[in-house]
Amino acid sequence: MSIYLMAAIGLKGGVEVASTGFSTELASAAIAGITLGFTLPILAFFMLRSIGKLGAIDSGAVAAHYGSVSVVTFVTAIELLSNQGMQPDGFMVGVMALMETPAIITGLLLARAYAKKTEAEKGTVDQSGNGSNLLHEVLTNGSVILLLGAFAIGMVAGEAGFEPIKPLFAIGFNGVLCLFLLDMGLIAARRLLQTKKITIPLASLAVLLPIINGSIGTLVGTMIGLDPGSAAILGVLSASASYIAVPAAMRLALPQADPGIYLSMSLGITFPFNIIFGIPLFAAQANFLAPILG
Amino acid sequence: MSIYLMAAIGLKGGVEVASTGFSTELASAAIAGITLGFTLPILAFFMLRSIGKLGAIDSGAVAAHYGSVSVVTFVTAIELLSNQGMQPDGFMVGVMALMETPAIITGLLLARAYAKKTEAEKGTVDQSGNGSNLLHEVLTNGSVILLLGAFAIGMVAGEAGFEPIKPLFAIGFNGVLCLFLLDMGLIAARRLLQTKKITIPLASLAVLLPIINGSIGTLVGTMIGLDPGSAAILGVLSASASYIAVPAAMRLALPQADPGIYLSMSLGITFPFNIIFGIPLFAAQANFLAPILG
Amino acid sequence: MSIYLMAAIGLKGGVEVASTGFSTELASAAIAGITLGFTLPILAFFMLRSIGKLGAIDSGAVAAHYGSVSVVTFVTAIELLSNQGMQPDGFMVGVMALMETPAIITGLLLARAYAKKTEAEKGTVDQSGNGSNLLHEVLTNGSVILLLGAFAIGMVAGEAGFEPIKPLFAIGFNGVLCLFLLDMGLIAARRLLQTKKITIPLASLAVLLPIINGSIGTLVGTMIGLDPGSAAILGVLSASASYIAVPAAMRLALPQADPGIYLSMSLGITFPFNIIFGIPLFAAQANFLAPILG
Amino acid sequence: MVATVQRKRIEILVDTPLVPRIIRLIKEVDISGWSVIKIASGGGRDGRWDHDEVTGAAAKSIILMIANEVKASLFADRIAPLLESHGLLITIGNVEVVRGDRF
Amino acid sequence: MVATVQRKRIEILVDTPLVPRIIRLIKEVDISGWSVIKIASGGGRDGRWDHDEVTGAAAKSIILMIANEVKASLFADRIAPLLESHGLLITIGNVEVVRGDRF
Amino acid sequence: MVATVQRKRIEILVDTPLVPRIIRLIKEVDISGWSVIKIASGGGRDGRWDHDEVTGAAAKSIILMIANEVKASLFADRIAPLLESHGLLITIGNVEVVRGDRF
Ligand SMILES: Nc1ncnc2c1ncn2[C@@H]1O[C@H](COP(=O)(O)O)[C@@H](O)[C@H]1O
Ligand SMILES: Nc1ncnc2c1ncn2[C@@H]1O[C@H](COP(=O)(O)O)[C@@H](O)[C@H]1O
Ligand SMILES: Nc1ncnc2c1ncn2[C@@H]1O[C@H](COP(=O)(O)O)[C@@H](O)[C@H]1O
Ligand code: NA
Ligand code: NA
Ligand code: NA
Repeated sequence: MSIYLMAAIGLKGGVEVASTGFSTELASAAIAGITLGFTLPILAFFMLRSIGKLGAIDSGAVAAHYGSVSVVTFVTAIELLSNQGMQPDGFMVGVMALMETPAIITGLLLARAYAKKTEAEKGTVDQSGNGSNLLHEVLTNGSVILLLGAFAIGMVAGEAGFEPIKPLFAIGFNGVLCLFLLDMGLIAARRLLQTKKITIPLASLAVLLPIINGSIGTLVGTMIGLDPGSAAILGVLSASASYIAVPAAMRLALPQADPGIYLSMSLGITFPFNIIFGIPLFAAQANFLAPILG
Repeated sequence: MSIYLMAAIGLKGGVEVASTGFSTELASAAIAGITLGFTLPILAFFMLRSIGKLGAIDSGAVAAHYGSVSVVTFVTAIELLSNQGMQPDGFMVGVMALMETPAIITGLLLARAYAKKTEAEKGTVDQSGNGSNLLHEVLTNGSVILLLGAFAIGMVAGEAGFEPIKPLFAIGFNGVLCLFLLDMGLIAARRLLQTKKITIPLASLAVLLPIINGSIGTLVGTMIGLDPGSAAILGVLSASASYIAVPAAMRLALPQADPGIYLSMSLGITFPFNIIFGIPLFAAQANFLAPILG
Repeated sequence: MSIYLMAAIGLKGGVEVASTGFSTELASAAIAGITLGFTLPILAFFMLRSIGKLGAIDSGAVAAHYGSVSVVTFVTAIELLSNQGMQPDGFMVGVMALMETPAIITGLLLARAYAKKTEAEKGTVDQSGNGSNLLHEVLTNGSVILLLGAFAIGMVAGEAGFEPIKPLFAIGFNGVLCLFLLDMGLIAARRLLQTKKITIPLASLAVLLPIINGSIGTLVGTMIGLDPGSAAILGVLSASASYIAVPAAMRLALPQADPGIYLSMSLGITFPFNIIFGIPLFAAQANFLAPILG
Repeated sequence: MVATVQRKRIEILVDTPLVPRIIRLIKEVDISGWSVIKIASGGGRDGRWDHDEVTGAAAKSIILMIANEVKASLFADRIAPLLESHGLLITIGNVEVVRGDRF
Repeated sequence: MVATVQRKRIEILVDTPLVPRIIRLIKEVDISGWSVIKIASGGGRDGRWDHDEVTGAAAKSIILMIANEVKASLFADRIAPLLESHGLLITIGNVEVVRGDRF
Repeated sequence: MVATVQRKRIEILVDTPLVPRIIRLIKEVDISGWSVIKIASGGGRDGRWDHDEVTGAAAKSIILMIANEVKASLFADRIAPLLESHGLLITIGNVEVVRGDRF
């Protein structure tokens, strides 16, 4: 099912870019996305250390999650915004792909810089296998490749080539997404019930961070001249926290970080929060900001 | 695939209840369903002991299967009846969920009451882990929760909320059901071919029990004032035998019962019998009884 | 997903045969298919030995692959040809099923006849378990049964019975096929990158053999009076190489043959070649030959 | 060479519906962890059996545990009553665990 | 402490298409049962290998059996010819089986 | 009776994302092959854990290897540093391998 969603969203994005062509908007959105990916974890890191009382290693790992993106949140946002007449630009799929990895790098650097001596020593051990290896492992992550592949196919095929397979992707899409959200919701709920790692400050941050990051993202999106739909999507991407690519990367590069913390926060709290409250919030922000700054 | 079927049928049922509202019919159907679930295994138990020559443990296990319900049979019946203009009420989904567990309790009680001394002793050993535990394990069974969850979502969302995801569930439904039946049929055939446990009396009972139970169910349904479609469905539910929830419960609570017997009977014989002969039979009965008793 | 494709194509074929009835065309296509299945591996075998420098065992195994058929290639060809107004006859599904096994027999016989003394000795060891056993195992292969089962159901149900489940199969088909091809393409690419067994002569043969076999198939199809669409399909079947049924059979019957060679050739090179170049090539050939020979 | 300690490798073959009950036992004897592996098919006195996704009723699993000798034998004692009634299969083997002091 | 008996734990790594043939051998030497576990990926002299759902052609499985010493060595003798030709991998280890008299 | 040799059966329980790194180690010490089995669920100090297809982030696997004693202990030395940092679990047992000269 996730393959279906990824392929569909990638194709759709590619087809749209094919029909609108490249633009300066696309370039500035790409740059904004990458910049947000690199910088958002910094704020998160210090909030996690001070408010959340986490160590440097855990803070770095969690910060990396919040700097990266959630594909399912993105897809849901695209659907909801389109239904409200705020259709985002097709190239935002590409922006999402670009935002997946930078936060991992920032998170790791922060963790290593601030980790106490003893922690750092352990860290050194597995640095041996890291560096370019890690980057390679993250970039060749199946879902990123699938998404970009579908995007590329969509761009090459264009509107005409998409026609014959449109029914599958157009008709079933909402339903599959719906089933998927149900499934994710169950997983999120189970994870939340089983964990004992989430303190009240951490739970608050799991709500606060998406609000802050999302507002920054929406603001940046509006300021660089994106239409409200795309600005809201940039907000959603900033607000969303990864629960696929980044956890895997953290198991490799920061194995001392506790998965019980970062998965519970990103999947158990932030994911449902964004789906229910985050998306409408950033949509409203984007609509509010557009006439002022746009 | 089974997730899809469960979700779809739950949603549809919920949406319908939302548009028709609760009614006395719903209440009486629910009570009738639970009562049938508790009582049907009693008749089955004594027939299995006398005609089928089974021990108390095996008879209790098989009786529990025939008192409970088969979701796939239910779904198929809904489709077939709707196509014939006998659309059953949406709340029958809820009735089905209610009928899933009572038979397990009756079956266990019968098995324990009649098991010979030696058998009973063994039975005691695992009673330690049973009781409320078993009930908990049965009730938190994934498929029941999914079904009721989808039902609840459908009720809350109502007709309007269902609109955007309707295509997936409406269009693909028959096809998925068809594939599923094919798959089930293959499993049933394989099971039947591999088993050596099924004597002629047992095979006859696997046909006789659904006819008796189904006729009782249809009769009860008509007498409490259900429309012919819903009465037929109550018949189908009574006739159908579980092959998911109950076998799992029996492995826990009556491990000495032979899965080769209850699975071969319920999945290998009764399931295809109901799909091919049972559903039209109870539909005809309901149509015949309606003007007399309705 | 592959179940879906198999069932859909089988059903479609069956429905069509039901509406057109049996014909002499059907009979001659069936005979041509079986004959091609038995004979094509002979040419392939000698080319693999002389040009490919493979031993007898590996040559026999690879030849069996090229004499058999690829279901996905077949399905893709059906779709592409239908879109170009060259709708092939429904009975070609049956022809495909018939072409799946003969090549295995020829390949094995060739391997055993030409294997050097030492190789032959090893071969004897497992002949013990072979013969009718192997045939049984190959014929009861899940996918063949599913396909023929769906075909039979389609024939019995006919146009009218197919109506209610048509949407699932008609609408989603192209999309599912598309996803499937994507998936297969990834597998093919990975296999090709990982292998170290493919020499330049072998890679050339993986392109040459489908061209030769496919041209022979198209020619034969046209000569026995098939319409251009069906003749092209016979070409595609001849050109395509198995990567499901035959590899499994070879693991059993010719375990000394190297899977690294036959899977890389059939799945890594011939499969994508046929999808991209083969199908249009044989379609053009069939159109060219039809007025001359037809 | 790196330090190793000797531990017991316990393998329990069980009907999947029973897994939660075994896990309760594992926790009672305070064994540090367990891992569950699915069985795809098998056969025994009851004839051949295949896992199928549809009913799942007959699914079987292997529960794998590493524990020290004391806990292993405590666990074996505790699980013994279930053995006969539920047809479990338990094997206990010796393994060296690298840096395994936490078990 | 609960009674245990010593048995052999036999593990056979095999191409999935070969499984039915091994099972025939198991039945011939009258071993009471077996369990099949799927392998997700692996590597050997032929290079790395991944299970994929599409072709399934290269799928591999592990067949696990508990048997007494006599049957285990009988089985090993019987399967030996297949070893070289089909590239099987068979390991035999010692395990204690709790109340394992039926094997 | 058929000839057997004694070998080590090494089992490594590991987070799935780490598998490629372990495989690199296996190749470095020149062990002839390995097999990966998926774990369906489990539990440890971090509480219970279930494999879910959606995130896959917490997936765990078992890597199984047969090797001779020299290579096994070389491997254990090499993997030791990862043990603590990545929370691996490694067990080494003795098995007889039928016609196992190639390991
Ligand atoms: N004693 C054990 N025996 C078998 N598996 C274990 C054991 N302890 C931990 N595990 C596995 O290792 C995973 C992580 O354990 P832990 O590092 O203790 O949280 C668990 O989810 C189990 O799958
Ligand atoms: N000797 C054995 N070795 C391995 N697995 C076995 C053995 N005997 C039984 N099993 C497994 O246990 C299940 C039930 O066996 P049984 O209780 O004999 O019907 C079988 O389906 C196998 O998966
Ligand atoms: N030493 C080993 N330990 C565990 N599994 C192995 C070993 N050698 C080979 N295998 C498995 O057997 C398959 C075939 O190996 P090979 O015959 O060496 O190509 C591999 O893909 C592995 O899954
Ligand atoms: Na983010
Ligand atoms: Na019933
Ligand atoms: Na061919």
